[in-house]
Amino acid sequence: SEPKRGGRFIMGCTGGSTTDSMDPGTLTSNMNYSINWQIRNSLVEIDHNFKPIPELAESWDSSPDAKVWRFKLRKGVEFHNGKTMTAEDVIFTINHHRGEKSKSVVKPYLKSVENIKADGKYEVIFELSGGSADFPFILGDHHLTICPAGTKGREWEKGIGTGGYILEKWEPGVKAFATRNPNYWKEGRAFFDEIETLSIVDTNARTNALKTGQIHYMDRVELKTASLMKRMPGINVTATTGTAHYSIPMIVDQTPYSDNNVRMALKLAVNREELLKQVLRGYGELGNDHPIAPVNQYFAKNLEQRKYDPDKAKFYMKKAGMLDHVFNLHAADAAFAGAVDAAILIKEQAKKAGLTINVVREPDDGYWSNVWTKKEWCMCYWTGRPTEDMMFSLAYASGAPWNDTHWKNKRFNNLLIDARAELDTGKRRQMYLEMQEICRNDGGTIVPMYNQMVEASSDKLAHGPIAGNMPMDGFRNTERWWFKS
Amino acid sequence: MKNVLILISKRLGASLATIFIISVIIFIGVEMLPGDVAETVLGQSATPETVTAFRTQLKLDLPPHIRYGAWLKDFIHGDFGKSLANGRPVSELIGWRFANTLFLALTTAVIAVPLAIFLGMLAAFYRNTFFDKLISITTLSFISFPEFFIAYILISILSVKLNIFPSLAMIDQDMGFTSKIYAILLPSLTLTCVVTAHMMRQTRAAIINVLASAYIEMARIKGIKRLRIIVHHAFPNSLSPVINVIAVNLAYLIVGVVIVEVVFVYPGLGQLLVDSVAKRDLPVVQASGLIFSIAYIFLNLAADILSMLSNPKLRQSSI
Amino acid sequence: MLNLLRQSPISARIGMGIVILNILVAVFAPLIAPYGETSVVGDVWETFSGKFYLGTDHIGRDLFTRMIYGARNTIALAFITTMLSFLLGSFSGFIAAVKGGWTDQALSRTVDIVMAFPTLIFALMILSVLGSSIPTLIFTIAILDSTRVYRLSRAVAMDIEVMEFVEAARLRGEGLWWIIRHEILPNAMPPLIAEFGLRFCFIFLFIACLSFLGLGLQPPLADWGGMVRENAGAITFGIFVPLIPAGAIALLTVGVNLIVDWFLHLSSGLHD
Amino acid sequence: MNNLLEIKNLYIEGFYENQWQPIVKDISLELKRGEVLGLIGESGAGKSTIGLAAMGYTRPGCRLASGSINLEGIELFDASEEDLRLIKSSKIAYVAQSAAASFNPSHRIIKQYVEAPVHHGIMSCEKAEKEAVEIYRRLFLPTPEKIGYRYPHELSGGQLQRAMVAMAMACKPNIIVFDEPTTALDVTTQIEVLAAVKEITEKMNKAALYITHDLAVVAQVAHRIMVLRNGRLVEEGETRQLIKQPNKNYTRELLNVRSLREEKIITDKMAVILDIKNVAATYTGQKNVLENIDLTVRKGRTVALVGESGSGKSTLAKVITGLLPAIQGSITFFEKKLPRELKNRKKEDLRKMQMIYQMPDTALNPRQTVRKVIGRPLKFYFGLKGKAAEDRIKELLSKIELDPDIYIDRLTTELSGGEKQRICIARALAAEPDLIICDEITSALDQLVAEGILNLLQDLQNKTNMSYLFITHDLATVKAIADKIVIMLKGKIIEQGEKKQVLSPPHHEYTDKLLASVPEMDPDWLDNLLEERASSFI
Ligand SMILES: Nc1ncnc2c1ncn2[C@@H]1O[C@H](COP(=O)(O)OP(=O)(O)OP(=O)(O)O)[C@@H](O)[C@H]1O
Ligand SMILES: Nc1ncnc2c1ncn2[C@@H]1O[C@H](COP(=O)(O)OP(=O)(O)OP(=O)(O)O)[C@@H](O)[C@H]1O
Ligand SMILES: [Mg+2]
Ligand SMILES: [Mg+2]
Repeated sequence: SEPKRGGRFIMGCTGGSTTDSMDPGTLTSNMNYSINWQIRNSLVEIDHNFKPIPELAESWDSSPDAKVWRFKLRKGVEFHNGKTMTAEDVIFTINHHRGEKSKSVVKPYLKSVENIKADGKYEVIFELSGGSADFPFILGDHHLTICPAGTKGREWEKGIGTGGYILEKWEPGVKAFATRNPNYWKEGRAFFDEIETLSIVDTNARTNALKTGQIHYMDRVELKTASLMKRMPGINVTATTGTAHYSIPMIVDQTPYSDNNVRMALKLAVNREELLKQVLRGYGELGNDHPIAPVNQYFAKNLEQRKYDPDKAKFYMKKAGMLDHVFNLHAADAAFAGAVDAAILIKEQAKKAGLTINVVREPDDGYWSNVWTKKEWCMCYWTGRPTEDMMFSLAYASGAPWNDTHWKNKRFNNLLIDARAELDTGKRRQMYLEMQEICRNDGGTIVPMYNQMVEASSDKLAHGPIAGNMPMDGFRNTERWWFKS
Repeated sequence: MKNVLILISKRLGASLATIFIISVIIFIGVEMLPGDVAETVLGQSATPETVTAFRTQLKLDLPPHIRYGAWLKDFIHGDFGKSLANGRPVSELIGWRFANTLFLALTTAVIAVPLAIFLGMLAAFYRNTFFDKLISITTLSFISFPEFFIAYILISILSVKLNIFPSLAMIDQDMGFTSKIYAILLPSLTLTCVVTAHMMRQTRAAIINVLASAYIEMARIKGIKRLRIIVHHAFPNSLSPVINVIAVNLAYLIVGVVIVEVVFVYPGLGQLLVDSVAKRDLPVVQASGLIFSIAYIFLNLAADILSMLSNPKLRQSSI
Repeated sequence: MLNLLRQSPISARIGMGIVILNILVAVFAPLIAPYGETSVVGDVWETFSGKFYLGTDHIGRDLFTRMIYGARNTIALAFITTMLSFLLGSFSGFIAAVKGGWTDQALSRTVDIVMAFPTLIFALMILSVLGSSIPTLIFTIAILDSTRVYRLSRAVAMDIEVMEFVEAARLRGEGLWWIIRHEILPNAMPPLIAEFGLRFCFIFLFIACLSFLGLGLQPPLADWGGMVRENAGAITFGIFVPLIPAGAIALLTVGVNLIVDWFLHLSSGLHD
Repeated sequence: MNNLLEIKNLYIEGFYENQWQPIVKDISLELKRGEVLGLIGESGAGKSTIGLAAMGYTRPGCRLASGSINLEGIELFDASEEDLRLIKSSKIAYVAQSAAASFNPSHRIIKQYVEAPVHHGIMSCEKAEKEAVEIYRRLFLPTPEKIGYRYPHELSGGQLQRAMVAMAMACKPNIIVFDEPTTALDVTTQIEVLAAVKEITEKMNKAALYITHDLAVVAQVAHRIMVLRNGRLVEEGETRQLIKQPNKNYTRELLNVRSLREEKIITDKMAVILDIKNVAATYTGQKNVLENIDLTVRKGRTVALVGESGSGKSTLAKVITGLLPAIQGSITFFEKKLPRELKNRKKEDLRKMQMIYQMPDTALNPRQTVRKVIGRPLKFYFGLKGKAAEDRIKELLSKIELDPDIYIDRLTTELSGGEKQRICIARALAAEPDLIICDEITSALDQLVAEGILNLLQDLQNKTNMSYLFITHDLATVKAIADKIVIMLKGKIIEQGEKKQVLSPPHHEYTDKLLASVPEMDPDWLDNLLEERASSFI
């Protein structure tokens, strides 16, 4: 149907916490990402086809080695407080995330930015330490929204941005209330009059609220009730495959994981179909031991799907002389919902290959700081990244801070650097395909499956194609969706 | 009366000491938790660099006793400090949430306490009859259901099926009193189911306990009606245990309703405390933990004083 | 004893019936259960049938089987926890009452402090730090709960302690331990047993609540509270699977309380 | 009809051991206006049950089985529940044994007084309160206008008992049932209550049932006496007649209880085993409960410690045993100074000094068997086990005149009061002590049973040359058993000496009052005493 203005859109979201702040650098949950893009814009928007399109930046280009990037800013865009957005604000924003003292979550992404400077009021130049063909994708990250220069301390809470909605009220961990920005610069976007974003942590509470019509939209439908919800009149359930995936990293500089035979055996000992059915209830796709998702641009479609093969697993294990080894698999549901179940299933599956796995339950709390990257084999979750480069550099490049397997592969690393600066798509594709294969056959991580983002909404809402880069229509449903009449 | 005053002041002193010790314990406890606010706020995205930056900014690199000292000093001056996670003043974070918690507790108490006492008296009056057994079994069942379950049942009937009440108890400051009450009726009802049973059983037990006394037999021998015996002779003498159980339940209504807050998405203090423990947001944990302890201690003190006042032997000791 | 049972009122007999049934089920779980505790045998939320007497749960495990193992896990956990809490609570309570003075003060103040801190939140804190393995679960809940037992047993022991037979034992020169074992404990038994029933129920529910918050017994072990939580989402869709474990929790609690009621009635000495 | 109350062939049953068993058997009695009928008998004889049945009331667990109860022309067996309720207070009222327990602690005395008349619609609240003051005055309660506005705990035992009598009068019933109204009181306060009873029955011309187990007391107030035993009538007769010439043995035994014991001839001074010098003690640290106590106990002798309730007798026992460390003074036992605190004393010293308590119910652990109670000191002090211990236990049981085979494996709860007290004695004897402190060991017992206990103690003393420190407030007992008497008042010893010397004038003023208050088996004793007192006022 035709987009239409009006209405109060109420969302129930997970992840809200009383300790939340509105500083884009410390945002961590669905609720806050959504609010962030209600009230602010980025330089670049990622559309539903995974393409960077202009947002506050009108256009951009780069030097041939992809080391220097010039962004032309849109003119005449006003912040909610009436101030006009200029290069100064962009530089302030980027530096807020990049500075020495920054506590921003995206600090590592911007590590390659060596310098950033204005060229006049409406142009910004980024100088990178190495070539990066996907640099615009980075600027499309959901943390990198442009804020007025000089924002500090409690001013963040006011949520001043250039976005389609103006933050009227915000109570951390409870709700946010925003009204439409009458001066919004974008055409054909932001259709609602008012938006209420509620933090509803409990899944059943969210489901009930949707059923009673107290909210119009909820994220993270409980997979076990998703099929029941589908049958409810007046409710639409959407399942989108994105880049998010589960992984089971093995630290490869520790025995016995240093032996690729062992890694191979473990990869073969996992019954992905069963995991998909049991843990995700079919809301997902099979993984192939690399982090690139089917929606990614250069996904290796033709790479052979890894299958459950206990005999072969046993063969590799024998080869490694490790048949008697007891593997400790560390797990907590903090990794992802059902991680412990998944670990137990894996233990049973591996038993058929003659492998002994001992599932070690870890506390949820502190899982990311005490278990992940510390314990030799554990359950893990990645939201994924819109580009191959971002994903690989983040967690697979040797020496990357989040390289949770300590995996080092020379060929892989060289390819990564080359592909980054390669502007020819055909060549890039070849490189990325090879990297996926290397990762699959040598890498330290088992990627058993991609999980879909399952969300539910009232059928009063209408929308275009749903983006899979992030949940909640790329966290932009408030801007892209509208009420049917 | 003098006795009561001495006792109150003694208990107050002890309470203050308890509160102080609790604050130390909370501090040490949170300090001992693995990880800190920097790591937990940053989650999976915590790299050593960002964590260090975060820490320095929050002065987490100072030794614990110095931080505790600073906190205590500020606390005594009425400054609860700022949340480490989002920099908001703790008093602001806690203020309206505590008010919400009290609001829910009071609304529930207003329904539950008279109901429980009434039912308790009735059950004592009709003790060992079918009616008594009926109330007994009903209330027992209510005690026996986990509270989240009561909540879900109430929601699925009253809210999803019949659509009488909202399933979310989201309230905010600008709401009118009646709409606030309407919004929290369902959580109140849930809590009423949970606490009434306990109080009612204790009331019944206390009254029945007293019914064995000689003065109750005397009242019967004087030809007093049974109902009057219960209300006029037995109940005043069973006040002390009843007051105590009411205090325990009120304390529960204030400090123990995390689950109801979660299910109904009610912005109360319990949720805040749980969140801040998870995030290691020490000043918030400290302050809300203390408020809970103070509420508990205060209610117990109040119960002691009230049950003393209800007992003429203690009340009149100055004459 | 048998005589006492014969005189028991019908309500207490029902209670005993329920409790005994539960215990039998718990003890003989592997013999009764048609399927394995964790094995997935059917589709999600199937209704009752000859194959699945109570239908299946949210991932297609046989609910009847889960209920049986749930009885075993939950009851055993709650029972061990209650036992531990009583051992801790009652003996420290007795010691406080009998020794008095500084011992009493120190113990009582410690208990005050622990009690002043909200139990659920305390448990959440400890369990989230140490992880909710079964031993930590048992210890945490037992320690928290023992404060309440301490209070009761101290009060009861205080009442007994002023009795002249205790004084007689002291005058004889008996030691603390003997007095507790032989003079106090036997007489404190009735109220303690009644309290045991109640506390057992509370702990039972408390574990259920912890399971609800994700800190109870960890999957795939079956426990009734966790089963309610796992399946809770179904109830708003008109699937009454979670009612079954919740009903079982309620039934057992009611059963225990019926016995406790009778016990209290017996010890109150009111015979009408 | 002449009789206010007429009971014929009354049977009452109680439910125990799973069946209904008769507890009152074939009792008939009549009561005329102005007449007082005394019911007497040992504990459990069914006195209270009969008294309550006269009002159509039975305790829970009891029921009226057969017979007839006719109250002022109304047959209570046929009356409806509502009628029965209305009869209470208005036609017949009850005065319970323990006023302290029978007043509701939460309400003022006068409120409880007016409750029945207002509730029964007999008079308005104001009028009832006015009348209450009048009756308080007649019963010699101090400040009658104000006393009603106090709470029960603010009155002394004797005052409470009189307030209870007043309350019974509130609806002006024709009959009052007095159920042991003086049993819990001191001899000195007993007089006040007895006077009140006389005032009501004689001057106000009411009929009364007076229930007691003390023949001397009932002799003062009753016109006729019925002696009961095990729910049956033993004999009935005019008071004077019955006292002069009892027909039945049982009655005779009751009468004989207070006979004075033969004087022991004191040949030579025995060695002093316990010597207390200048002892003081306090519970709170502020006020001294005991001051300047000097006392000696000699081998083979009985020292009686007498005084009213609260005078510090039990406290002294505690100080001697070390339960309450003295704050001053010395306690010498067998020429050795004892440490003040119990925990510093030697096991041997503890063994030599044993204690027996007033309430055999609380002095014995209800969860232990006789074997364990007596066996423990044997094991503890002498290490006796197995056969040796068993033999010794049996020997001790025989000593206290209980059949070992029957009693050895009984739980202490399965014993009667007298039997329990004997077990307590056996427990003390098991330690083979030299001194036994007896704290009111007979006051909770029936007279006949008490008599037995005293005789037993006497025999044991004769055989083993044991010493007793005998605490009591009952002068009759003192007269019967003591060699030496110590009289205490408010924490001090006001008089002490050989029995003869203390009992013969001149006395200390308080001793005088004490002695004068002990009822004698003479129906005119109370009248004479009251007259004497009245005249001494003028
Ligand atoms: N509620 C009851 N149920 C069963 N038996 C009872 C009950 N009350 C009393 N009895 C029994 O009835 C008998 C008479 O009791 P009652 O109280 O009349 O004795 P009493 O002569 O007043 O004794 P006391 O001097 O101890 O008051 C006793 O054997 C007692 O055990
Ligand atoms: N545990 C205690 N704490 C404080 N005061 C006490 C305590 N026990 C007794 N008293 C007080 O000490 C005084 C003497 O009491 P004690 O028990 O020695 O009297 P008694 O002569 O044995 O009286 P009775 O004949 O009633 O047994 C009383 O005023 C009493 O109130
Ligand atoms: Mg009696
Ligand atoms: Mg005494």
